[in-house]
Amino acid sequence: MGTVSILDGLRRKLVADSVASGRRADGRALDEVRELTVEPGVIPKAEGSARVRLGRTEVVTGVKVNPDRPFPDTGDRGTFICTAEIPPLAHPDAEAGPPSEAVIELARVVDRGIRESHMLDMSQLVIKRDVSVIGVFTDNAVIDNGGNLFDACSYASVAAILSCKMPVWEMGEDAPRLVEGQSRDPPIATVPVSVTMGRIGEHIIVDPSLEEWMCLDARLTITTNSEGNICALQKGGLDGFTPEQLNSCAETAISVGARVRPRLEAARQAR
Amino acid sequence: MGTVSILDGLRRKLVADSVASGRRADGRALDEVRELTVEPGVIPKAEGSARVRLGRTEVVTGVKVNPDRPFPDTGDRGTFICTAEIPPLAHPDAEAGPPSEAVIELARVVDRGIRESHMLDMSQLVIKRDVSVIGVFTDNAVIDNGGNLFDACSYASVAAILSCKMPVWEMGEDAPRLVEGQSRDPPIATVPVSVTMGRIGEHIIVDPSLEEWMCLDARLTITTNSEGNICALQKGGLDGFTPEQLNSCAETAISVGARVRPRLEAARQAR
Amino acid sequence: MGTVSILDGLRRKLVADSVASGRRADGRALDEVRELTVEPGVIPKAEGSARVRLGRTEVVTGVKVNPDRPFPDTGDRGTFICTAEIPPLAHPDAEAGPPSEAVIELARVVDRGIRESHMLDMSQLVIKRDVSVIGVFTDNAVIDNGGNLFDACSYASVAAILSCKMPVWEMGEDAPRLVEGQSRDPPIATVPVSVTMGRIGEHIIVDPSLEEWMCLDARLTITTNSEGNICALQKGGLDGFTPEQLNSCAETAISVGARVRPRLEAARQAR
Amino acid sequence: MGGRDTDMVLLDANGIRCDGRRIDEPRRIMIKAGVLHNANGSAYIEFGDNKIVAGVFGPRDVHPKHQSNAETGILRVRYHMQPYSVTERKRPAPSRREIEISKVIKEALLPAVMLERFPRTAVDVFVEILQADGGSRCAALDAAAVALADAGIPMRDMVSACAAGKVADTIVLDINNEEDQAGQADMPVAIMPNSGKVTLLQLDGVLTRDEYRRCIETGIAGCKIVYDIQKRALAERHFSGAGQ
Amino acid sequence: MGGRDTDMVLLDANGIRCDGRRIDEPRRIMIKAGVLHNANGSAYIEFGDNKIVAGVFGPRDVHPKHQSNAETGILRVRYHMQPYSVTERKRPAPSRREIEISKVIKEALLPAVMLERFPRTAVDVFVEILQADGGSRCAALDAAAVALADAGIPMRDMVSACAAGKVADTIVLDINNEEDQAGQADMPVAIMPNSGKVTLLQLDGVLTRDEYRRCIETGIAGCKIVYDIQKRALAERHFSGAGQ
Amino acid sequence: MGGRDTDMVLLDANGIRCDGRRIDEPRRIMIKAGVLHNANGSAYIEFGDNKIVAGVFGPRDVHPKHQSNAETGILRVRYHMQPYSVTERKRPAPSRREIEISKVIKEALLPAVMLERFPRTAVDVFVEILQADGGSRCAALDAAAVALADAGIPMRDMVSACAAGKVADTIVLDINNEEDQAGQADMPVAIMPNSGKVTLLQLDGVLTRDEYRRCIETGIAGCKIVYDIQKRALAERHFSGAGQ
Repeated sequence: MGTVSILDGLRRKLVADSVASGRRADGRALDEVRELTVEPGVIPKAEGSARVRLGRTEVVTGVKVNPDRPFPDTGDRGTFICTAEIPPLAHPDAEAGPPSEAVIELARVVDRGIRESHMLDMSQLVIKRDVSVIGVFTDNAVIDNGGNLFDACSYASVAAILSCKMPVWEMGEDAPRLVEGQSRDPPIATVPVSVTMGRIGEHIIVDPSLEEWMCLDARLTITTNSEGNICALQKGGLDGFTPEQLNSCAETAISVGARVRPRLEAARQAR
Repeated sequence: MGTVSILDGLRRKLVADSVASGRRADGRALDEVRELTVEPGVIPKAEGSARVRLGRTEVVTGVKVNPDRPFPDTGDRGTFICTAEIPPLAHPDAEAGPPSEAVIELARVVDRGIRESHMLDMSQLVIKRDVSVIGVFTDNAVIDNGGNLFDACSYASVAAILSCKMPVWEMGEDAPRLVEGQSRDPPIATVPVSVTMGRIGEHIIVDPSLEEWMCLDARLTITTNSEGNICALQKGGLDGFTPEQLNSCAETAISVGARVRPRLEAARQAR
Repeated sequence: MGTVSILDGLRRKLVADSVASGRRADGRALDEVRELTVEPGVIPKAEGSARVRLGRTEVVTGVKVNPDRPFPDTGDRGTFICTAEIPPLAHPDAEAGPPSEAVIELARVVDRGIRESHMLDMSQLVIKRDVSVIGVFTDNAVIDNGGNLFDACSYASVAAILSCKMPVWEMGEDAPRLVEGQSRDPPIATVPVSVTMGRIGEHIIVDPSLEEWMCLDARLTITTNSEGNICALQKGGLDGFTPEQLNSCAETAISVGARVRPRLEAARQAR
Repeated sequence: MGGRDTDMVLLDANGIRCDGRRIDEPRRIMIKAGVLHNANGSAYIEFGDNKIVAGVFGPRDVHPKHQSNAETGILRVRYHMQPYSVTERKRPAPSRREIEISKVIKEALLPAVMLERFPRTAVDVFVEILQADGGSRCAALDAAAVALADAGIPMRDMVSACAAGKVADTIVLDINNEEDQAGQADMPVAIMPNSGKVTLLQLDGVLTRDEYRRCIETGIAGCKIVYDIQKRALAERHFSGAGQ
Repeated sequence: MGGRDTDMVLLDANGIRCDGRRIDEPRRIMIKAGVLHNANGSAYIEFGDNKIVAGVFGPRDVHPKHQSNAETGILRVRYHMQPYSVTERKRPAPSRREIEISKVIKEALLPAVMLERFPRTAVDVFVEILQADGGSRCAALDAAAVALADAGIPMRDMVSACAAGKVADTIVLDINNEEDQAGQADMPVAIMPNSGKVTLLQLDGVLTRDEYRRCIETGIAGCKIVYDIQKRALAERHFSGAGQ
Repeated sequence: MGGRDTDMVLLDANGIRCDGRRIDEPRRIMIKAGVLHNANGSAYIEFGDNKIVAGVFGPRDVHPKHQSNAETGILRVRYHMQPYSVTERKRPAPSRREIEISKVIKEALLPAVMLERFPRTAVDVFVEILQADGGSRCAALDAAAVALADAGIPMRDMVSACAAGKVADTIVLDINNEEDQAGQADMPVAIMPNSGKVTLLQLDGVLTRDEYRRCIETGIAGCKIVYDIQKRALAERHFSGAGQ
């Protein structure tokens, strides 16, 4: 315990010093995202999929599209569910079993960024109103945890949805029937981009690495849509932000988001 | 452990002495119920509700009324489910998580007292025979555990049911349809009252406090209906009762029940 | 820990020595099955049942037969589910709670032996194609664990299925309706027999006792059908088998299986 | 709120019940002690159509440790139904009903078991219902008590259980499944036969003050019949040449 | 992907909302401290139609031990809804939504609680939602902070929460259930009122860069209103003769 | 009792299978070692349409402690399918099938791993199925064995797996998903290639005595093909200049 704490304190000091110098341990500027690669279509058995590498973080995400029952009060819209998992091969501290509160938060923040941006026009995912709609399941698996899973999972989810080849169903007598040989593009209305920032002392860094993540005073995830508007927020961590910091984070999220968005949009080409 | 045991023994002796003297630690006679307050209608979003304080015990109970599927062999009756929870704010020893065997017993004893008394005429809770019936869910939350949860939850459940404003449904094409702007009284046939007694040595006390509860040799819950008949029993605890004690407990339950019943019946006025 | 290990080592040596001598601790030859008794029909409330004693191992198995929904892609066949449980009275090391991986393997191996042999002609268990079929649930309870649960549960399952008196249903308006007073024989196509063998050093023993089970280097369960063909395999344990050993095990399973099969087939007479 | 209004004749003019019994007559009861090899003690009971096996382990170490008590041993009871034991297949996971019954059986046995002799240990009683009929909790308790004695656990008394009930406005002993479905009240009773104390008492159904008293008396009389059968089973196991 | 397109008049020509409030006016808020006997500290809040009780235990030993921290105390928070608290009966097991809200409430309280004074211990905050309305996480957080103070846990600041939102293209304070269903954005905000730091911030819905700034300002103004009510509740409990 | 009666031509007159392979030809196999940063060892395999990643941790401390063994290390294996890995989305919780496969993979690896060198510790093997096709347990085992070697865990032999089966009355190597659905038997086989011992053997389907023998021989021949690819993957990772 003592030893861990000393190492811990040492790491905090080193990370804080390098952040204060304006150049991070891995050489990045404070508002610089790690190397990002997006490979759509890696799971052909899924309707959509993507492998995303963000620095040392790796996520493989699949999208399954199936007929589903609508919720009672929204029979004119499809359904959307987004999950996340950190299987134990992703990190020595990851554990099998029911998801921790951190994993539940991860899944819900990624879900909210996509849902609240209205990325998918759910009104176009209806087979028969009030009876049968199209359900979109987006499952994120973190294969390697190198920090900032919020953005990595969000990018993988968005790219996987963009890459979707959607089957076509028509209503049969009792149940929806697949129309063989047809497919359509997903009804994309906007492309949300999540940008997670951390505060270390008075400095804000973008896309924290795993080492930095362990030293954050507080973090903030801001998701922006294609219009540059803000569509989801999640503050976390041990401490808070001043209102001025929150305003400056919004600026950063909008500009970084605009740089990342084309990288995700390229996933359309995998359809 | 040793310390706890010494305190434990000391408490047992003090409780037993005061019971033997005919006057309990809180000044009550052996067959005296603690101060009881019943506030019906505290949860307007529920069809029925009540907050009950019985000494230092506090329970908040809500009743939800919804269309339900009948059980296969009782398509001519509504359904009734009664649950209980001791959330961790109720006592330092209460724990979140799946219900303990004690909580399961609590819920089942409260359920049985209401069910076996035939308090609700379930044959009047049918929307369409064999297809759709009315389900009555009674959920008890113990907010503060001051002992004798059996009676406190039973009183709160009975008062919440009595306070119910029941919506009216009619059978639509496929599913029951709410008739807007209408409501009805619940079909009350009798008002069951639970009376829990504890044995300490040769003495029987009514409505044990938390401190007394921890010193009981055995306990017995007797539920009586408006006619003064006995409709449910539950013996518990480490030891037994003689047949004579059982007979005398029945006398006590009938007379105490008759004193408590009007306090619960007043909940009808909250409809 | 130390003591256990010394005893453990001692037991291994004794078991290995007696196996090497060709005569086991309980006097059996290497390829000899323990005393086997099969009592079909012990649970009259179940459609089929059997108590099997195999040495000191005792299993009670019941078969329930009920209308079921078919799987989406196999609407022309009935369903079959086989479970196993080792309740805590079976052995001091057995624990209540969710099944361990060993119990899950046990259930799946017994299931596979019956399913893959095509013992039941599932195409004859259809009430209305794609709508309603007959489901056969086979539940094994190990009452006393004396080793080699694979074979004991398999024998009890097979005997219980053979003993079945199957109710008859016809399709009603919405749901299948029981035809009172009628019953039929189960559609038996073959009688699978499981034979479990263990390797201790270079020797192969049949039907290991509990003591032997704890000393096995590896085990192999081979299920054969009435034609003497092989229809299921499961290798387990800490070590492997040479291809020659696998061939010799197949010979043994076929000949031992042929000896056991009539014992199970007698269960037909309990219908 | 139950389903109790059929036309079956539950009690005829001669006081004979639907299964041919008199009002004070229990169903057929058969108990055998010492039926399992691994348990320290065990018993098998057939009580009407109930078929139940009970096994006892202990006194033994407690896991997890924090459940143990430095002053006394603890008793743990599991009442569990096999999926095939009832008409509609039961899911294997323990139901709330099974958990409650486990608790009342435990509290019915507790006064009889001299746990104070075995501090820090546990005595475990496991009951498996192979076939269930009316009165399964009483039958399970009867088997459990015999299994405890068979295991040599020191006991200050036996525990014997039998239900009474109300059928066609009459108090009767040991109601069966049909009577339970169609009847008016079911009251399981357990006693320690030597001390006379009642250690289990429950009731479903409505009784007058007087019927309550007579129901308890009837149940106690049934418990005494069971007690003799329990003693015989233990004697056959431990003191007869024909023991297994 | 939500359901936000009804015809209700959410804001009339005079700037009055569907429940009669002005755009910068919160719902009725009532807080009472010290409402439970067993908890070390407690509070009850009514915030609009929200009815919520919070109880605090600790600092106390941590079980299981491996969760404890030799350098500091830990804070554990459970936000839990009663089945009857919402229109459709909620299943009792904690939902993923409740688990996430428990976590954000914990992280909103953490900077205010001086846990470093109690190494190896836990402070437990338990919140029960008896009736839920829009803004229940803010109301729960307000009650939790008062309960912590009521328990005498040393705090370096209060924590006060209130949502802002966007309704009919206007930034308003404290949106209610109808506004949340039909409105355009909901932003829960919590601050430490003395330091001014924002310790909880979430958003559902779409805001421009400028609306985002104004929404945060509006939420902070609401938090300050709440803060006064929190202080009054603590004063009534601890410094008034009429204390319970 | 499975669904095995379609009209697809599984084997044509020239001995060519539905996917163009000869009867003794495995699907395309690609293995890459050392693909993860956090695991001590790892491997990625594509085996036909299977896409699987395996990671190894350890030897490391065992939690909970009582699982550890003072005489030897223990091996723990988790085989887990991603929800999107199969045609119908799979629920994330481990199924009984996944638990059984985890166990047979563990027992197939055990004889090869020198756990006796690391008493009281655990070696953990985690396998994620990203896309599943026929033969996923063999492919998973092949990746797991490479990941163990990549982690530097001492091994007395490699473990190599490949299925054989019966299709159109013919014994063939490495049956694919279509052949499995429509075929007659599927027999996964794993060997330790140097000792020749078979450490995994299962069978679904019916074989004569002679087909059984030939099926094992065919499977073993496939394992040897796999073994060469495993060795190449490890060499590329550890002994080539182009290593990652």
